[in-house]
Amino acid sequence: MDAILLQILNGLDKGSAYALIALGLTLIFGTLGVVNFAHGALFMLGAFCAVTLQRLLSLSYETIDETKTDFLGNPLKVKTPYVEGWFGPEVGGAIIDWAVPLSVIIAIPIMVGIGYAMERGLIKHFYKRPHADQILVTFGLAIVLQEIVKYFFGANPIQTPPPDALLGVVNIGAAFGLEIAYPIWRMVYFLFSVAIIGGVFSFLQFTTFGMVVRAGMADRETVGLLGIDIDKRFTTMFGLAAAVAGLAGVMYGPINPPNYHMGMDFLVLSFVVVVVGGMGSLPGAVLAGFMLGILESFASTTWATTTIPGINQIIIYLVAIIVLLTRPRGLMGRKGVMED
Amino acid sequence: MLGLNKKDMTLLIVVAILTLLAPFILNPFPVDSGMAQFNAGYPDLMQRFVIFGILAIGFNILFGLTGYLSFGHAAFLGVGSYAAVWMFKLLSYNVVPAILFSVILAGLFSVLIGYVSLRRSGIYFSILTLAFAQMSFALAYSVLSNPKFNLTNGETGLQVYADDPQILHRDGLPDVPHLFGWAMRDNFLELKLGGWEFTFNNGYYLCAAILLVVFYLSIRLFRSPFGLMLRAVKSNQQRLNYTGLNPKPYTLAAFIISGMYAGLAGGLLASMDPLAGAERMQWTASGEIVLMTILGGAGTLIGPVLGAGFIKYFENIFSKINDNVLHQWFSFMPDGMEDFLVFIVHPFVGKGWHLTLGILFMLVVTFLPGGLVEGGQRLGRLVRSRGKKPEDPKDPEHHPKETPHVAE
Amino acid sequence: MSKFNVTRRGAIKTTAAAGAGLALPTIFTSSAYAITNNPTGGSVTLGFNVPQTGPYADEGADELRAYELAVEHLNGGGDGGMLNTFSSKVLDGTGIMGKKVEYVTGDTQTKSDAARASAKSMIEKDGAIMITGGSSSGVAIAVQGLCQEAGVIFMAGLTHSNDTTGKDRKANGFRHFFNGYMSGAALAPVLKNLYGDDRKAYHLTADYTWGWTQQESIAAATEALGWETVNNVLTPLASTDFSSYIAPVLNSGADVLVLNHYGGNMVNSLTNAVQFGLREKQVNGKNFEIVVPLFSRLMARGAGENIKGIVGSTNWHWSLQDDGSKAFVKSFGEKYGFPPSQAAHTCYVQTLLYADAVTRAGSFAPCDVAAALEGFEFDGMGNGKTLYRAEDHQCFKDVLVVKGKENPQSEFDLLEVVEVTPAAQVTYPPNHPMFGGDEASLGQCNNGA
Amino acid sequence: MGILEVKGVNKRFGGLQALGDVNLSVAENTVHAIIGPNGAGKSTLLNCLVGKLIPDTGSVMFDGQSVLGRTPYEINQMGISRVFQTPEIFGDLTVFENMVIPAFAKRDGSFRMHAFESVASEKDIVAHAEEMLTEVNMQDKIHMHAASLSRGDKRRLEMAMCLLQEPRLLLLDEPTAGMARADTNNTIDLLKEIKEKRDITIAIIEHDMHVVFSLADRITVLAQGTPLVEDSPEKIRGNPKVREAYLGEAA
Repeated sequence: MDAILLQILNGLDKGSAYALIALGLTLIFGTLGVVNFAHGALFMLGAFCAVTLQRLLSLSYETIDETKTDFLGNPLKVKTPYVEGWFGPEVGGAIIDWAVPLSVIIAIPIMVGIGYAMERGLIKHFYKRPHADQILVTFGLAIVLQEIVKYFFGANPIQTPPPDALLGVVNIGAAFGLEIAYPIWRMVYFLFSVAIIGGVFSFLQFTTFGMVVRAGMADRETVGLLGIDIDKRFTTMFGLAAAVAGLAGVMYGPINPPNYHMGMDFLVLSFVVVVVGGMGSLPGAVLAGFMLGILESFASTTWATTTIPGINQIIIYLVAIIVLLTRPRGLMGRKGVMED
Repeated sequence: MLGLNKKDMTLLIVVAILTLLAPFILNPFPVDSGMAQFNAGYPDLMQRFVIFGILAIGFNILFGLTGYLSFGHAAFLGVGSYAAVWMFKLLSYNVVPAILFSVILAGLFSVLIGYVSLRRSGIYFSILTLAFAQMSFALAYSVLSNPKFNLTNGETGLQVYADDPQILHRDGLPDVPHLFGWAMRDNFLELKLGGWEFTFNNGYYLCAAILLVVFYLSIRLFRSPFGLMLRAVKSNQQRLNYTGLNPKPYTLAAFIISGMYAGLAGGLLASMDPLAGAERMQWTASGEIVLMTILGGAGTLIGPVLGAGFIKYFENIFSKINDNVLHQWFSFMPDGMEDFLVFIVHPFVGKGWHLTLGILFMLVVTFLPGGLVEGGQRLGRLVRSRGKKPEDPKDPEHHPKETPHVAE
Repeated sequence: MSKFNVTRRGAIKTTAAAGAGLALPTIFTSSAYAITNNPTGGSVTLGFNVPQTGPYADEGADELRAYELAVEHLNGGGDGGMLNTFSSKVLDGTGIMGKKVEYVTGDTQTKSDAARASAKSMIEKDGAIMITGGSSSGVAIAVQGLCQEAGVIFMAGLTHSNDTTGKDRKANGFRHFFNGYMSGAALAPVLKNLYGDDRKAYHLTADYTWGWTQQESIAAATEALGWETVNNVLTPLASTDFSSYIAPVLNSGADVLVLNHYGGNMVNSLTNAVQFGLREKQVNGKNFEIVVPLFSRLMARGAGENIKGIVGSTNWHWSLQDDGSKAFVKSFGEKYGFPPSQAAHTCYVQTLLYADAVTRAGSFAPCDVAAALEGFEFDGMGNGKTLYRAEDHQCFKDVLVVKGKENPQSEFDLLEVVEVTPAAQVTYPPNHPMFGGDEASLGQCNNGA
Repeated sequence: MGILEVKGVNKRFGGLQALGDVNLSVAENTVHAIIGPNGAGKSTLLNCLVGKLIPDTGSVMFDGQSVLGRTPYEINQMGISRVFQTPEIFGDLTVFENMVIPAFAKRDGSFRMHAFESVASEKDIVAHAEEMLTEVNMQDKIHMHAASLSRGDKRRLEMAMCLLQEPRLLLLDEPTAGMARADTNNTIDLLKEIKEKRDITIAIIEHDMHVVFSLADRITVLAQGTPLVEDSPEKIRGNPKVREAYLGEAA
């Protein structure tokens, strides 16, 4: 029982990353009709916002400690971060410690800016082009973005730890007499994702802006005829989608250390998620994200892998094939979307 | 001649001349000149140009004609390679059964995958093929390489071991892939002319001969009623349906043909170098095929071959330019200038070749949607509009055709 | 523009150039694959085949630094590094047998296909007479096979799988790096000392050849101590999140987790295991422990704090205090500003060993070089007395058991050496069942033509 | 007994009764128009005839054979061709290629793997296509890309593609929708000419009364998914029920 609940939690946690990326992909696809292969790269850029902030906060001045030596036998240069110099080790240390949550604040404007620049600078020239061209150009962009990150940060993963206060595990089953020890940060990530998903949905549901966008997703031409400048709002949607992917990335860092190719690792999976959910369906993307996360978790259990060897390797793709063959438009897809 | 019209015949002849003289054309620089870095006329790369050309020609039959974007074509390449190596292991190092079996097995796989995937179109089709290919990769990389049932030899790649049966192997035959005793990796001629060196490799000429055959077949197919129907599928499936034609068997046939081309390429790859690695089935490998085709010009006859050559050239030549080489290039400059130029160029070559490739893709897709072929056409038009008499196009890349795929 | 691409074809070039191009063409027909392994010009070209793109690019970059340093030292530049401490004294800083050492580089992309293509290009186009490098076993075995066919020497870089010098051993291939069996043999006694002989181990294993051989080795070595292997779960290579593999460990009754992962997999699985609080747990009345059999300092950096106190094994570490290691760390550190990794070390040593073998053999012919390396005993290269065993071309030397340092002094100071396991303890017979048994054979050495 | 017999066809979409008990008989060699206000179910009926939709109940017989459950291409092979409201042609292909495709479909059926002979070598097909293009006065546009044709020419091309197959029944879905007066008249003339030259049955769905009354031999008026009345044009013109339901609003 405990084990099953634990795997469900793991699934939800994995699923929340899938769902956030897929949500952004679907927003872009639903509003702009663009297949964005650079979306994984946005997730990666988000994670590297946190890395960058952490590096900036840790910028240090060097003092020479004559009593110690470095690996070459020279006097050791001791590094002290400027923030610790300015605010004292207590406050300064705390600021560095909270680098990841702090990055959320700087990541939002940065990611919206990147999204805006991408849409205005590149994507908008591709609205009328075939999907294959969109895939190719965004794929090229993804390569360029990840190579730039690699140039500056290297290929190895970079540790972005959570704040000390959020380290460790909490027994969330204690109230029910169950033993379900779960890492605090993973709980934070899940709740954060739910909040973001909720935020996006209520934004689309309750604001005029959201209504126009939803109408535009349903029928772009009609909304255009009403004299609403739908394109401008769609650009903003691109910024929003980029921010969602970026935030998913920022907060993901402490779960698994970011590296330059983490975007590509998630890209294929998120496309599968979007398609299983149904192209252009926001609830579908979220549902499929969580569903595939949970399925993947259960396929990883010893029970599953001994029953069907290698099932953990192929489960996602197997599910995608079955769903697409039995439900042609995915779980919640609309008719006529992306079928030509 | 050969059932081709004059224009196509010219194209075929040009391609034939280019492939047969490739050892000369690809080695334009003397070996000890600074530019020798850019020579591509060594057997391995020449073989790769041709083999990936075949792969791209096949992919183009599916994608260029019908518009169905398969993201799993590398799976057939992998299946073909495994099939060929298994033939080496079981029968002998003769490449004929290996290549035949790789084409047949890839054909069977494509019947299966195509039948299922073609029940959907658009991006759903792409994702289905991607899913199949990723499954094949995962199976080949780990599941099917377990010690109890080792079909693929996993990470290391399938290769021939001394204790393999090789029931048709006889003494006197080379212990490497061969065509009735003619070893693939041997060079039948090495020519040294002044500062130049040219290598004529057995394997390359086998691949080149096969390329010419399949290129010829693809021209015939492009000009045939079948090819026309495939283009009609891409253009308007609704109209095709209401014209009394069933798009399904046409697309399935195109899928199978292109799968068999990929299998052939896989078989040839294994025949040139008898090792089949699972990585050639990964989705990024499929992506590379797509990139080749679109970069060269999807739907055109020669485009995919150019695209394949372009990418392989990048992968093999650009990735080998290291800082040491850069310093030597710029060594004639004053020191500060030299360091500055090396600093500027450094991120784009050697380990940065992915970056350059990514930038190039974006530029080509943005400004030349028809790929390199369109670039050639524009160049041709530019030359003509300047009032010069248009030259008879020698190079198919600069072939000034109005539309790339008009069957006349 | 200077001449940088001089290869062993040099002689022909110079004569032909003298004939000013008008000379009659020289035509060679040959059934040979590789060009004669006898560089006749003033220089000799080595091929450095390392991952420059993909997840192991940083490791590849470090290998390349080591190679550049080795070439510099061989050509008499710099401070000479390990040339001064190496027990064999035939290398005198004039290149190899008086020929200047040049090199070409290639990108393996950590794919066996790409690695072979790049090695072939270095052999066919640039006339490299020795190929070295790599950061994974699949690539090493694939390239080793190629070099065997092409008739050039392959000096493996970082490859830890038993198979490289086990069932896939080749007469033209040589490995300095240690292997899975040695990790197990070195770790087991230390684990017994630290954690006792009554332990239940749970293995998470990367689902491909290297993972399996390492798991097999570690399980065998620890079971011999009395440990019990509770479970072995295979994880897909493409996994990025290991939470669903870690969670069942908690309820399995195991008190040790062995992570048979490398690279990104290792960083993530270790991070996840620590996240789930495994290290704070008490099971069967004992502290729960995590073991990472193959450590790499470069990767350990990615795991950050999580590495502290975790035990593993490594081929070499910069903090070693023997003369060879100190000389190498000094020249590497002064040139690049940070200490070398174990991958850099093994690559540097391999290059020197090759140059030394050529010089002692007095020939570039691979079979002569191989003969000079076989059974060669040397010292002063950082791992104490080392033997290049003739039967399987594996180096036998001391293995380091290391532990993540609790109070690192600098960003490089991540591991501390717990024990130096003597070579004798990690030696195994060449026909050991994990190494292909009696059937494994080097085959015939191939001289090319 | 007409060539097309529709009996008791019902079609519901959720709560909406799109077609309610439709009976229709199209006599051979006539022009039969189906008219009705927007939402009367004209398009739904048409889609049921060509296999795009399957009625919930009822039967659709063409020349004594049921078309229900058959795919559009099978129905086409039976001898029914359809012209769409917005011309559906192969935009990426040339006019000539557009014409050749139906010719192959007519000769070779729904699939044939003729991958090695060239299109140009199929002399009879080429001749057939060129002949038809001449009949519709498009021989000078033979090498143009279909997508670059004017709307009127696209319509003519589509019509020619259908006629080339010598269908026994030609279905026209608002062939003059969105056309200028002059173009409409041209289309009427073209259709008249077509009708004169061959034995063909035409069923036409149309909004434009001018077109209907110029061409039709018989007219069926649909309202709210049910046929209101079926009669000759003269009678329809004077029918008060029709005036009330349809013409009254239109006038």
